Amino acid sequence: MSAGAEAMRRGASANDSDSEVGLWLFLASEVMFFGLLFYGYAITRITHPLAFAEASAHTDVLLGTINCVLIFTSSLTVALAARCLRTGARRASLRLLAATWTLGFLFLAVKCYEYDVDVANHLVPWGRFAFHGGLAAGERMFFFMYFVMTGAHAVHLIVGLGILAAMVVGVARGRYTEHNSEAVELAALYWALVDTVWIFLYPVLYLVHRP
Amino acid sequence: MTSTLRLIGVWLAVMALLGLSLGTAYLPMGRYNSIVCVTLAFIQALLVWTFFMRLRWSGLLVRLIAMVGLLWLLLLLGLSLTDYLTRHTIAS
Amino acid sequence: MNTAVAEGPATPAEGNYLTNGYSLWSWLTTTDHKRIAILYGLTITVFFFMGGAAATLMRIELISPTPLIMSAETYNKLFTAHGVIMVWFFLIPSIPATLGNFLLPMMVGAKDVALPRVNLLSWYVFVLGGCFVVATLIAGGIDTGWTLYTPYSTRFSHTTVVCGVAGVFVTGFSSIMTGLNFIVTVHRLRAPGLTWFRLPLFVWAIYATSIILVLATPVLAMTLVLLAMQRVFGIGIFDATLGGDPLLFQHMFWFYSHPAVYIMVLPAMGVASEVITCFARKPVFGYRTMAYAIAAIAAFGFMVWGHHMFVAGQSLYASLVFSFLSYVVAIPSAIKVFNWTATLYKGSITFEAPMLYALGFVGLFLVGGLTGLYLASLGMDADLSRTYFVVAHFHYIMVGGSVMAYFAGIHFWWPKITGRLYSEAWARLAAIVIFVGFNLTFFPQFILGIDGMPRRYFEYAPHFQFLNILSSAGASILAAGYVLPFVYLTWSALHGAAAADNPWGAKGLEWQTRSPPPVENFDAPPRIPVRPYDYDPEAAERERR
Amino acid sequence: MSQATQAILAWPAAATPYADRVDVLFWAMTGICGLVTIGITLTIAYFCFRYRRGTQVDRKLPDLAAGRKRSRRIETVWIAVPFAFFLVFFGWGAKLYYAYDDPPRDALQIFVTAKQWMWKVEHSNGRREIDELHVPIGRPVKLVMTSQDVIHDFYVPAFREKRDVLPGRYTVLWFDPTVRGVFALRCDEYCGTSHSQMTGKVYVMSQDAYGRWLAGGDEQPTLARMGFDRFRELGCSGCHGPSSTLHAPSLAGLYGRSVPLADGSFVRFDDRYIRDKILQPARQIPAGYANDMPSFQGQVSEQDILELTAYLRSLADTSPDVPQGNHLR
Repeated sequence: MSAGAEAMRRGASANDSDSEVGLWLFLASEVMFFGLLFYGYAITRITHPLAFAEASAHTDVLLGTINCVLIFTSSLTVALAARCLRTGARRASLRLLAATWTLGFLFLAVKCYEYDVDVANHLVPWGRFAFHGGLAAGERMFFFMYFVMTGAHAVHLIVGLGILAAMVVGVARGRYTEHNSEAVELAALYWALVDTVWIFLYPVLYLVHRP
Repeated sequence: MTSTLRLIGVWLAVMALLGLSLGTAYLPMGRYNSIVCVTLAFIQALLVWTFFMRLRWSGLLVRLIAMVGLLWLLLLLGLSLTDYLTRHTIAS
Repeated sequence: MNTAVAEGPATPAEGNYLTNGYSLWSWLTTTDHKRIAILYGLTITVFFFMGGAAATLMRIELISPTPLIMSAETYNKLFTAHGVIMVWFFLIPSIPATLGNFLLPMMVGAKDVALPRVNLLSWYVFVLGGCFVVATLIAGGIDTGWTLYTPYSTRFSHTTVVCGVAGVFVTGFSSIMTGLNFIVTVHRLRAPGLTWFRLPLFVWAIYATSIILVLATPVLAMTLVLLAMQRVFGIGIFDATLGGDPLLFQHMFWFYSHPAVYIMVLPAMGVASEVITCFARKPVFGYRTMAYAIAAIAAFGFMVWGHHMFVAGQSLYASLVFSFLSYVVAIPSAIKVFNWTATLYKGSITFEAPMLYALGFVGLFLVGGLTGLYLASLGMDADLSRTYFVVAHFHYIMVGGSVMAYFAGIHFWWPKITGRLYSEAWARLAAIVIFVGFNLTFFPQFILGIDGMPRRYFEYAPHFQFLNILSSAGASILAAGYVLPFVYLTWSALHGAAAADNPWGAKGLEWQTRSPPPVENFDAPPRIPVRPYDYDPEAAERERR
Repeated sequence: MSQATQAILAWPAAATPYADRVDVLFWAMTGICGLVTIGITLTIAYFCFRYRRGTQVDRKLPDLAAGRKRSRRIETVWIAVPFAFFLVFFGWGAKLYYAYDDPPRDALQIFVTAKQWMWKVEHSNGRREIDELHVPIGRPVKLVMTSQDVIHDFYVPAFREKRDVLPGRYTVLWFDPTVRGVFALRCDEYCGTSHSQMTGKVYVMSQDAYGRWLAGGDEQPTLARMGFDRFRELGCSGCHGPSSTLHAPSLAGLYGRSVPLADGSFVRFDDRYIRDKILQPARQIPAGYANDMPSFQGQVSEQDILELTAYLRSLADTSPDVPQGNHLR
């Protein structure tokens, strides 16, 4: 932003830069984006409660939980990374960013493995499908939503990994410093949103019916 | 580094809630299972947004923007439910 | 760029945004909001004439109740192309992305939008989306109607639905970027002293529109993803034979597409407010109420989507709720019409072309709004929905409303944008031709609808022919009316006389700078008025004498 | 000229009492909206004329505070008055819609199956017709409609009502014809290439003529009779038949009753429920029964479901002990 525009700026708290406000608006639109999927899920589940419960029991709760741990931890490390960079601890920030990237990558690896298991168990609703009983239609739709929702999440995660990699390089080369930490802060916000989506995906996909 | 410790504390809380949510999922509570799980997820998300995403330190504008997406979703779901929850009540 | 250098260093008092580089490259890499506005303007003009050509062919076909110049397949593809192009590639970007882009930063006293590079990116994304649509047309077009209802679009259409849907999906991101940019700009870049209630209503309108763009567009994007998945994989949550619900698609689609109507009409209301006050030389009547009305329309506009589904199999209770809310959203629209009328009272009115367009807008919007009351009424809607009555109604809002206002705005700010004057006589003539042609085209369609002619009919019962011919005749006048501005404005851009900085004596911040504006909009910080629209009709009369 | 008047007066005759009520609302709205349109247009024209630049008229604006106060008062009026009118329109329209949505119990039931691009109509005695619908005058008729492919819409302008015809679901349209004649039927939801040719005729005839018409035509087994055959062919009778040893409910006498469900709620044993049970049996399990019915999704056509439903409806007044099928001809 040019100095002139800087001078014209007024109003909102000085903490939030233009880009930060812009990013939050983007996050709001992301909330609507994923929200629509949750909405489709909710309406379909209301009409097929038993099928959703039955199908959800076939998801791999262990892998899902491992992924929760991975991604929840990664949003801690990314928040810490942004904090460290702000306070000038560049080296710590770099390590934390790398750790975040690794955790994200592991999440993706686990997810890929889980997809592989799902395919082996014929849980993919197109093609040969594992369920044939009276609930098959609803179960098919559950797994359809399961793949669409986790798939959309994975796409966001992959984008996030790209952004984080750019941040790692930027911090390592000294492009982002305590005086110029905004990009890293925005990346951290985006990553935390990807984490938030998983927070909601986990109970609605893995924990519908476990007793 | 109290704020670092605070972030780690928040992380511990989120993990604890994860454990809780996984644990309660195995209790036979009928339809309350889902209500509990989703409520816990909301608390986790609130923690993440408040501390990791620094909403606690943000201005009013950013907080408003953060809330508006959720509000609009409630609008979408709420008004749709007027259809889905009453569609078959009139005898056909 | 080189040309500019060859002319010697332009001093700030001489150069403007148009002389800041003449090469194509300097335009394609610009982050200047004014140049991006012009890029958008040119692009949507192309789409406008594409959509218009489709409409013209349809109107020719409908002269006869039996096939005349095309097959039913072609006709279905034409009305789909017309809808998709006009809605997503003309009306939605029309006022926000051209006039909004050009004027919003100037109206808030800023040098540019908050995120200039995102602004440029949004245009490229828009063009990319347009490419998909053009590719779809080349591949033969799609025949689903712009509403893309399942299961027709997922299982029964034999056309390239996925490609067309991809175009709309991609364009959505351009809308989101534009909206996001405007919101940040209004919040962060207002000049010191320019408080919310000193902003022009145009800024209020664009701001409200932007909120809708940011919150509704992602819903459409994801809905289209689900639609495409279902089409490609053959399963999904909209397929009734697989236990899904086709009405769920309609809920999702209209949750975006009804607010989209307000994306089209709110900016039009903003333009009308600017133009009417300027040529009545009187402050807008009830400024605050007008601003609140804009906000109310944007908010309530999200709660009425179900009125598209009264006969679609939605439950009685949902219909009751949506019908009631539809009447609620009509209140702020009614207020706006009354306030525009009251603004004229005790004014010092002149009738330059922008004013003629703006008055045309008020009249046509009034008819469009009032016929909306019929469709919001449950009992009436069970008769009239999906007939030509609906077609006429939404054309009165979108074409009579949005397009008239877009033209009003283009004419009003043309001297500012290009620094040149257009032919006033031709412009007034065009305004009158468009108004007459429009009414002749669409008023008969109300009667057709009441008589029971369904929309999207390629062939129709013979007794509908008279009104269809009338409508087609009107359409030919309307088409001529749309070609006129294209011609004289092009001529003006190339050969028009130089315009003064403020030819209308208007009060907005954008009129305080030069025409065309310098690269950073203002040579000196603009003077912030104590209240917006500080016009005085008595003083205007004295000046004249 | 004659063609012009004819075109403008092509307003279809109102053939039901409901249609007359819609017309009253229409004219009321048109009257009020017309007055508003004329009023505002004239006001704008008058202001534009009187206050055009150069006329010698009073243009003095009130000072800011007074002006604001006055404009607020005026605005309150033009918020309140339209809102009152809107409430009336809403209530009036809602009342009509309630009637449109609520068919009388004693209505004559006729089945409509829509497909690209035709209307297939089936009367309760098995008589079928295509793109035509014969109904008796003076008796409410209830159409139970479903689609085999895309969404269609059954629209009779003379009845002033329409309803979408959906795949995978029944929707209902009812009317009470009081005028004898032939009325246009049109599909009013875009359904593909020949959408505009998916039209037909509704014949409203005297009760006697209808009775003769119904009895005429080729001798065809009734829907219920065919449903009984279907009931055996598909193996339904294996579990639901009286001699079955499996723990499945007998379906005799159930139609129209309310059935207790395993989750404690109740559901009406009607067309929709029968359809759901055939296609998605695991939903809404009746109290006291296991979830062991297989789904017939993909094995039954809409026609089969119609026939099965007709059969079960014919059992409405039988007791569970009567040998099934005997009450049919």
